[in-house]
This record gives sequence, structure tokens and C-alpha cells, in this order.
Amino acid sequence: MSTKRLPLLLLALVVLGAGLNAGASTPVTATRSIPPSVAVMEFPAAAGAMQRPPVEFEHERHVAALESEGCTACHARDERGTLVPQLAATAGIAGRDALIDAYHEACISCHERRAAAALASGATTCGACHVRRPPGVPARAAVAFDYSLHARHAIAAQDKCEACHHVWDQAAQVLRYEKGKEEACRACHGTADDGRNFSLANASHRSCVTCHLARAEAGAQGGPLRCAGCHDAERQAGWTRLAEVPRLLRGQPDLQWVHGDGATFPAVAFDHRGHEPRARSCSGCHHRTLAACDSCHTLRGREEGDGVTLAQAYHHGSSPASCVGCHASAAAERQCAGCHAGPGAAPAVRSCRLCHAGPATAEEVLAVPPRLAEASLDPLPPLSDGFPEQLSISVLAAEYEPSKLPHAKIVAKLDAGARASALASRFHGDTATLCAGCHHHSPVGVRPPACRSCHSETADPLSDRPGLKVAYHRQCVGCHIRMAVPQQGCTDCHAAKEDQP
Amino acid sequence: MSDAAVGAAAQGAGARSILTPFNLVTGLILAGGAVILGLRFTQGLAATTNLTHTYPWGLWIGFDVMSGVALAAGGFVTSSAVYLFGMKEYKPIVRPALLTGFLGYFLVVLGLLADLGRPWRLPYPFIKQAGPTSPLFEVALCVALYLTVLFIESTPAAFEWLGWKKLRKLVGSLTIGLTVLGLILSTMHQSTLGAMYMVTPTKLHALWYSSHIPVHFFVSAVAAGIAMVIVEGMFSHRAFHHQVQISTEHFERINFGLAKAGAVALAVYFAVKVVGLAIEDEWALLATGWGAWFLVELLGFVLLPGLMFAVAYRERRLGLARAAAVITALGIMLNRFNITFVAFNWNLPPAERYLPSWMEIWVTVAFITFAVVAFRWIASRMPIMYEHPEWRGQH
Amino acid sequence: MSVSRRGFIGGAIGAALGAGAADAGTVKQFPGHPGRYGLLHDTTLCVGCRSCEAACARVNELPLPPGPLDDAEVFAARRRTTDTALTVVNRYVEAPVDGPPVYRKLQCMHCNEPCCATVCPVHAFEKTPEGPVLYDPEVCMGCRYCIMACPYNALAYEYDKVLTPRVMRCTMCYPRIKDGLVPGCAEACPMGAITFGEREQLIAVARERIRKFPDRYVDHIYGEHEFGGTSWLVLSGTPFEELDLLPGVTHEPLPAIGTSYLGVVPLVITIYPGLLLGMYAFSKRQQAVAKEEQERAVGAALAQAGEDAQKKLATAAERAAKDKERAVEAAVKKALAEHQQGGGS
Amino acid sequence: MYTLFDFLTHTKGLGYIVAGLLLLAYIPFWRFLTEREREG
Repeated sequence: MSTKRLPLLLLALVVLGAGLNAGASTPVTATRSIPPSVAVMEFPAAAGAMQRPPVEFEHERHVAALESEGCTACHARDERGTLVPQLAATAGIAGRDALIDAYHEACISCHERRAAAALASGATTCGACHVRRPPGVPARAAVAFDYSLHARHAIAAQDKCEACHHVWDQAAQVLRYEKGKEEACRACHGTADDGRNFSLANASHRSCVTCHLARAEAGAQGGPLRCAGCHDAERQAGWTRLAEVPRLLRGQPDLQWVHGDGATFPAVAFDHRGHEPRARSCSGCHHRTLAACDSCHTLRGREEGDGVTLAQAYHHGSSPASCVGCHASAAAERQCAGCHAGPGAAPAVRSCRLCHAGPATAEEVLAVPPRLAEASLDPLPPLSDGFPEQLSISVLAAEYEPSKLPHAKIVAKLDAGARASALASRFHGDTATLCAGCHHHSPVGVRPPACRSCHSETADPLSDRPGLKVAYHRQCVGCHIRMAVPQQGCTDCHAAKEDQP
Repeated sequence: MSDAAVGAAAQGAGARSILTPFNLVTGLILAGGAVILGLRFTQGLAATTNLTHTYPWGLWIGFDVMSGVALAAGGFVTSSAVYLFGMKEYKPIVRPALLTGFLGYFLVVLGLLADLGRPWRLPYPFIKQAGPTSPLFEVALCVALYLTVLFIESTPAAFEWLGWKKLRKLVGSLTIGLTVLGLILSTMHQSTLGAMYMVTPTKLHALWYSSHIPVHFFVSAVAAGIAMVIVEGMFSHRAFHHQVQISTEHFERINFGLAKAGAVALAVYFAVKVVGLAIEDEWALLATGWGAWFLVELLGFVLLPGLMFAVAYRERRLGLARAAAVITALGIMLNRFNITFVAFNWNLPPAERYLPSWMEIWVTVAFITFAVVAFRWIASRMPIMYEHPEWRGQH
Repeated sequence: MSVSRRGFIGGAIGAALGAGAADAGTVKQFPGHPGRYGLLHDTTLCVGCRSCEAACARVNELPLPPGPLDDAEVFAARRRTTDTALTVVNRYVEAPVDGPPVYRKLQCMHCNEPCCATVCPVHAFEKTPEGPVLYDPEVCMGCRYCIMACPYNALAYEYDKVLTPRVMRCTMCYPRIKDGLVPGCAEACPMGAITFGEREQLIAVARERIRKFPDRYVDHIYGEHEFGGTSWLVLSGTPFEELDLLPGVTHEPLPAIGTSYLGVVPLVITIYPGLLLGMYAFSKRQQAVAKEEQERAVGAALAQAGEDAQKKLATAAERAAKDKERAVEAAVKKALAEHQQGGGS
Repeated sequence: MYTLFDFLTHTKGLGYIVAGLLLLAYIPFWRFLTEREREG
């Protein structure tokens, strides 16, 4: 290699390096979202790893291309006329290689046939379908089958529940309808096919799509037929919601004592009727089957209830299906977060009595009919020096003018929020509870102490109790942030001093 | 080349007119450099450099200190080879190599003086208060000592030129001790220059950062030193052809010996780098953009010149050996630039990255020109390229 | 109880050694000065009002940050500390739909084992027993190695000054601390997002906050161990990477990594002379041996040459002698023949 | 000795001095060692 060509080689190397270096610092592109109508055809885990990247099957394009031939171009109908969601050509085929051949046979031969007939057709080479793409996140939104949607379906099926609900008769090995035993699909259908018990996805597509298709063919107003129709988040928001949803009657009690067998703590009067509209659907609380909680969750926990005891089921702090969990998430709402997410909002111990107000022994529970303690908040007290309308906090005024605290206006706004929520009025018990929101760590009801009686000038590092200035700001500005109150700037509460530069 | 002719040639150089194109160009560069340094010392670093709080060290540290020290390693490599390991046939190139080393280290100090915030406090680590935990303290100590060692080792030529026999004899007797001291000092600060980057594992890119950086710096310095001797030989042999006593065949034999040493040094350096990758398990990083840039440096500027040296040595092709030497020198500069500001703070967005300002580049070029001019002035007067008749064959 | 002589001697030696071994055996631990101060920065409380920036500028007599304090435009780009702003507040997370934006205050972290102090060739930094790391501009020569080494990029330099450039960084309000006051930023912060106190107590307080509000905080106190631990401790609701706080590559203090190599240096100083002079002696002896062999070889060659010469001379002499004899005989014979012819004629 | 920094400052400082002195001490030791060679 003579030295003449060397500088050329050197130059190429440097340019290559510089170019790559420039590209080096571009961050990895955000993950790609896969539209609802695209099915990522991956092997079931048992069949082992795939040699090529999974095919992203675009259902929408195929439907558009095969519009004239209808669904049965790929899908088959079973003996009862139900449209089977899986590809007909691969139905019933097991084993890795057989499955591969079946898919290739079905797709490629169809593409070749259409290409021969000069019709719009898909790819026939491996790389065209098995395309290497950056990791994708399916944008498929789960279908929230809430009361309104359920009611619209009930109306469409003229209240004939047997249209969708069925029970598996183990003895006769047959599916039939039984009045009073209607359950959510999730009660039996799990995440994967288990013999004749199809997975939730499989079962729901079979019943919903077949019914929608039948109604469409009969010219009646039916539900969506395409993936995006149900699974697209915006389309779901666009579904018409019934203004007033009739109560879904399934033999559930209006009011009952909740008392686990063997429990010694007083029973709780549970207003089932009052709680129904609070959830989006029955499975909000009945997260598995519509049976009562203590059928799976017992005092010491059972295998059916995954070992979760009754106490945990009712009191778990963050589970959406438990009473306390649900109440806690309600307390995190914007109009409640001011106090409840604040520094001193731990519920008082005596709040147990609020629910557990019923009889203690099993006999009494049977004897005494369940009754609810009524929840009524007496009105706000009149303005007085004990309950001032306006406060001027000047104890720390230095860089700013003393701050003006519209005390009555704030209390009125919080009180209105509490009154509006049945949960809040029931649990607050009396109007004075509201004061503990700001006057925390002090007994409720009596005239609450001022901030500076506990908060001194400087913070106490040991007990993490902030100094007075920090106490004011953390309480007021923190609450405004949590409740998205716009006044969060310094001059919103105290005017700047004139001579301040 | 009889001795008389040598003496005539030495005087003859001065007679020609001053305004040769070489002097014009160097004069222009040096003048420009002086103006910029004047600006630097009146307006401060902000006015003349692109240095920021995120990049406190730029081209002056990256080139003059980091690369300058490595390229000036030719001095200790050749002097220890000749005096300590008895390779007598390399004796003729010891003096030019030592002179290059001395001027290189002088360049380092110049670069430091330009880059330091308060250059008049340069001796403070020794006279005011020492910070012994700092690698930079160790580098400062060794560079200062080694500069004096190199100065003393370069004085024989001056004494011969001035005819101070007693002093020349005294320095002659010190040669062995100085060479040993020079080797000790060089080993220490060449490696500790690398140790200076051990304290920033999160800021230097993993491919360039290694817990063995000192070894990387030392081995690459040896390779750079050898390459620099060949490159310097290339220019000085042609420029002072009339002074050179040894036959071109002997000169070529020396160059091929150096090429062989260069091949070995680069092979060792390549091995150390690859071992570094293995120990820190950074194979995956090679696939990234930075990995490509690292490969450009490793394969293009270490493996390639190493193989070129090997082929040049086997096939006896001097041109190839010289080309390899040039690439090695550039490679070491690239490595030091990468470590100092290209792969440093590698995770910052390109907007906050550092690029040397034209003034920094001009001053650096001015420093190099100063070194070349000084070399030319000394070599044309003092017996650097040839042996003074009275002192033939002595240390 | 009879004690054998060996037992007695062994016991005595053991006792003597034992006494000395007690403290030498333990590995060196450096817990840091007890009772040193620190600051706890709770980013879930910070509302980005930047009062701390203004207070810091006032205390250090530096220019106030430009523009009004509550101008939100400032948060558009992420700033860093500079030589005139020893602390800055950055917004790291835009306001998510269900919460306020997340801010964090940047400043020197005052490490327990400061690598800025370790790398300074003139020992200009000192870790004070009270906690802050102080800088002495009287010895600093402006090499800026500290700025390069700081993993938090917290140090800044006065590049625009010619005669008195200094490294500019937060000093944890050391004068105020010595007067028993709270650092300027901690005093100014209205939300108590900066609390000043003894570092150990602040760690306990931070742990208590995490325990009390588990879903508000990431269960990690940043600065407790990172790079050997820092005086500034940070609590956060979002992962620390999002706050540009690198997860601390190692809990080992940087000085330990930075200076680990320097242990070899004194060894080089002491081993090399022996090694090199040994080599020099070896190469000299090698040369001497080479010279001897050369002389011997030359001697032998000479001797050899000498012998050959003798031999050659001897043979030549012999041959010469024989020739002479033969010549003499021939001459004699010829003379006789002439004599007989003369006689005969 | 509370911080590693103090410890390192102390030990490294001493280390340099000791190594420097040992280096200087090496010269008289070498001369003592090779005195007889030079006389012979």
C-alpha cells in the first residue's frame, strides 16, 4: 500500500468517525404505539422463541380488501353459527411447525391467488411480513362495560338476559340460561382458553361480534364490527351514555347487615342500593363473581379468596374493591385533597364506630332489621370572633405586607364540598370536623388553637415540625396546589412591600 | 563529511538573508500568538477561549499538556535505550530526541502558563502548600524535575559549542544518573497524567474510562515518543543533511530499529486497550455511535500504524515507517483530545459541548512553531546532529 | 500448674504481639466528623419560587438573578450553577395532568469525601468539622482540576477575571453557621423544602417522611451513600434520574478511586533505581564481556595467524634449503661434467 | 483522622518525603557498594 493513498484513507476514517459521533448522542426514539386494529401475531410462550420478528397483522386493511367476500373469507362459523375469531385455516392445529405451515399456507397462497387475479394483494416474501420494528406498545383500550352500556344492550335485547348470559351445566355438559344466576363474563372466562371454557377475549369476540354481525345483516342498529370500534379510546368516549340508567335488578338487597360468621366486632349496615351508582359497574366491587364478599373471603382467609382475609378485603387501604380503599381514593379527589392529602389527615381512631354501629352477636344481627344512621351536617355557625370572617396574619410580616386570609370564604367552600358528597357528610359526622383540615393535630370541636401556638420561629429538626413561616406556606400553598386553586403566587396572598426592590 | 566541512556549514547558515519564506511564516504565526496571549492576559480566559464551567479544560490542556508530554517521551525512550540498555548504534539520534523532549516539555509549561488562571502561582504546590493526594501535584512535581533533567541532559551540546570543557566533563559524568532519574520521573508522570482521569468515572465515556488508564497513558506515551523520534528524524535529517555524519544506510538502520520498537509498543498498547474492554465488559458499547468513534481511534490510529510499522520493518520500506509514525503521533493526539473534551461529559446535549476557539488553535500552533524554530536555531549551531570532534565517543 | 518453657516464651511473645495487634487489625473506617451539619432538600415540597436564589445572592453579595423571580420562562431551559449564581432551581418534570411540576435546587453537595479537595494540587479545599467544604483563594493557582472532577458539575470559575479569578461555589453559608444561624436558602424557603440540621438527624427525618407518606416518595434518600455520601440530601417523588441526579455509580468515595493509583508512585521511586542500575550494570558487564571476548578472539586469531606464519616460514625455509642443496648438487655435477669434457677435449 | 481525605493527605505527604529521601540515600549506598570496583 503506497503512502500516496494513505491520506485518503485517513480522511475517510476521520469523516466516518465524526459523522458517527454526531449521531451518537441522539436519544432512542420513543416507543411506537400499535393501533388497536393491528394484531401482533406472536407464538404462545410454550411454542418457544420465533426466529423472525412477529408479523403485525393489519386486520383493517384485510377487511377493506375482502369487503365483498365478508368475514367468512378467513373466519369460519361453528355449528351454532357463531363466528370463530381464530383464522379458520389454523383452527384446531397444534404443534409449532404445523402451525407455521398452516399460517404460511393460508396467507401466502391467498396473496398469490389475488396477485394472479390482478387484485390488491399482500406480500409473499418473508421480510415483507416479518418486519423488524422498534418495540411497540399496543394502544388497545379495554372495553368498559359499564351500567349505561349494559342498559343499552338490555334494551336492544328486549330485556332477554339469555341473549348473552349463560351458565355451564356441568352434568349435562351444556350451556343454558338460568334466571337469577347472571354473572359478569370475567367470573368464568379467564386469560387463556381452558378446554371448552374460552378465554375472556375469545368468548367476548365470539358472542359480541357474532351478534353485531347478525344485527347488521338483519339491517338492525348493531354495535361496531371493527376492532377500533370497541377498542379505540376516543371512540369509547364518543359512545352515547344514557342520561338516567335504570337500576340493574339481580336480586341484590337494598340494605343489609355485613357481618362475617364468627366475627365479634359490631356489624356494619351496608346501603347496597346507595353504593351502586358510585361504581362504574357491578364488577367495581364484585371483582370476580357477583357473590357476597364473605363467600370467598373468610375471617382467616381461604384459597378461593387468594388467602385475603375478610378484614383485608373490607379495609385494604389501596385496593379499589375494598370499602376503605374506595373511600380513600374518593378522598383524593380534587375537592377533598386539600385536607386529606395534607400533612395531618390521618383518620381519627374513633371513625371505626361510624360504620361498625350495628349489633355484635350473630343472633341480634338476624333479629334486628338493618338501619342506617342518618348523616346530617348542621349548618355553619354564624360569624363571630370565634369563627372570624377575615384574618390578617402579620406575626411574620417582613418582606411582604401582612397576608389576608378569607377564613369564612374558605370554610364555606370546603363545607359546600363536604355537604355535596354523601360520603363526606356521613364520615365527617359534624361540621366542626372540617376545622381539623387546617387546625390539624388538635381536638375537633373546641375553638382550635392558632398556628403559632405550636409552630415556633425555627423548625424542630427532631420532630420534623416546620417553623411558623413554613407551616403557613406548606399548609396554604400546599392545599391550593392539591385543590388546583389558582392563587399560588406570593402576591396573591400578601401584597409586596412598596420599598421592596 | 570531513570535520572542516562541518564547521564551515555551521557558520554558512547564518550568512543567508533573514527573510526566507520559512522565517516569514513562522514570524507571522508567532506574532499572532503573542497578540492573542497578550489579549488572554489582559482580558482574561473568557475573551480568548471557549472554556465553560462544564469544560474547564480545553485545547491548551488537551494538546499542550496531555499530547505534548506524550509526544515528548522520545527523549527518555531513546536515552534509556542507549545509555541504560546499551544499544549503542542509536547514539546519534539521542541528542535530537533529547532536544525534542526538552522543547516538548518547555511547550507543556508554556501551555500551562497560558491556561492557568493565575500562572504566576505555578510553583505554589512546592513552595506555598502541597496537596499530595492530587495526581496533578505528582504530575507538576515530576514535570518540573524532569524539565530540569532534560535541560541538564541537553547542555552537553551547548557546552561543546561554547567550549566549556570542565562543565562538559561534569555533565558527561552525570549522564547515567540523569537517565535513570529521567526514566523514573517519566514513568511516574506519564502514567499519573492518566490517573488524573480516574476520578471522573461518570463524566468520561466508559469506552475511554478504565481503572487502568495510567497504564494506557504510559504505553501510548512510549509509542508516541518513538513515533515522534522518527518524525523528528525525518525533518531534521533533511533540513540538516549537510551536518549529519552517519551514513544514510546507518540512519535508515536506526529508523528501522525504531519502527520495530514502534510496532512492539503499538501492539502492546492495542493489547492493553482490548484487555481494558474485556475487564470492564464494554463489548456492547462498541455497537453504539461512540463505539464506532472508539473503533476509529483504536483500529485506525493504533492497530493500523502498528501493522504498517511491522510491514515497513520487514520489507525495509522507510516511507511506510514514516507514514506509520505520523499516524501514531496523530493517533495519540486524537486519543488525548477524545479523553479531554470529545468523550468527556459525553452525555451532555451537543449544544453544551466544547469546541476550541480559533484563538486557542492559533496559540497552540504558535507554540509548536516556537518549538520548531528553537530546534532549528539550536541544531544549526550546536553539535546536535553530529558529534563534536573533541568529544567523539564519550557520554 | 507447670508451664513448659516453650509455653512460657510463646505466651510472652503472643501477649506482646497481641497488645499491638488490637487496633492494627481493623480496616480503616472514616465515618466523618460526628455531628456535622447537612441540608435536606424535599423536591415534593418545592414550588419553584426561587426565593433561595435571591437569598443566596444577597448573602454572598452577588448580583440577583435577572428578571422577576416568578417568571416561569426561566424554567424553559435547564440552567447550571455559574460564578455569579451559586445555586439555581430547575424544573425537571412538566406539570403532569394530576399534579404540580417537579423542581430541584442545584448547588455544591458538600460531599463527605470531597473529590474537589482530593484533586487540588495546592490543598485549597478543606472539609470542615461543621460539614461545609471551604475554598481558599489565597493558594489557588487556577488549574481548575476541581471543576473538572466534580461529578455534580457544581463548581464554576471566574473566567472573565484576569488577576483574581476564583472557583465560585456554595459554602453552605459557613459564616452564618458559625454564628449559629441557618443558611440563607434554608431560612428563605417558604415551603420548608430546604431543612438545615445535623446530617444524621436529617437522615432520620427523611426516613420518617418516607415511612409516613410511602406513595409520595421514592424510597431512597439521595446523598446518603452516593460517592461516599454528601451533606445535601435529596428526597423525591420521581426517579432520581429524571432530576439529573445520576444514580451514583458507586458508593465508594471518588477520592478512593482517584488516588488508588498514586499508591504505586512511591514504589516506582524506590524500585526503579535498583532495577535500572542493575540493568545498566548488566549491560555494562555485557559490553565488558563482549569486549573481552573480542580481545580474546583477536588474540587467538593473532596467535593463530602467528603460528601459521611460523609454519609457513619453516616450510619455506626448508624448501629453500632443499632447493639450495639441489642447486649446489646440480652445480657440482655440472662442474664435474665440464671438467670431464675439458679433460676429454 | 475522621475523613479519608485527611488520612490520604497525611499518608501521601509522608510517602513522598520518605520515597524522596530513600532515592537520595540510594546514591551513597551505590557508591559504597561499587567503591572497590572503581579503585581496582
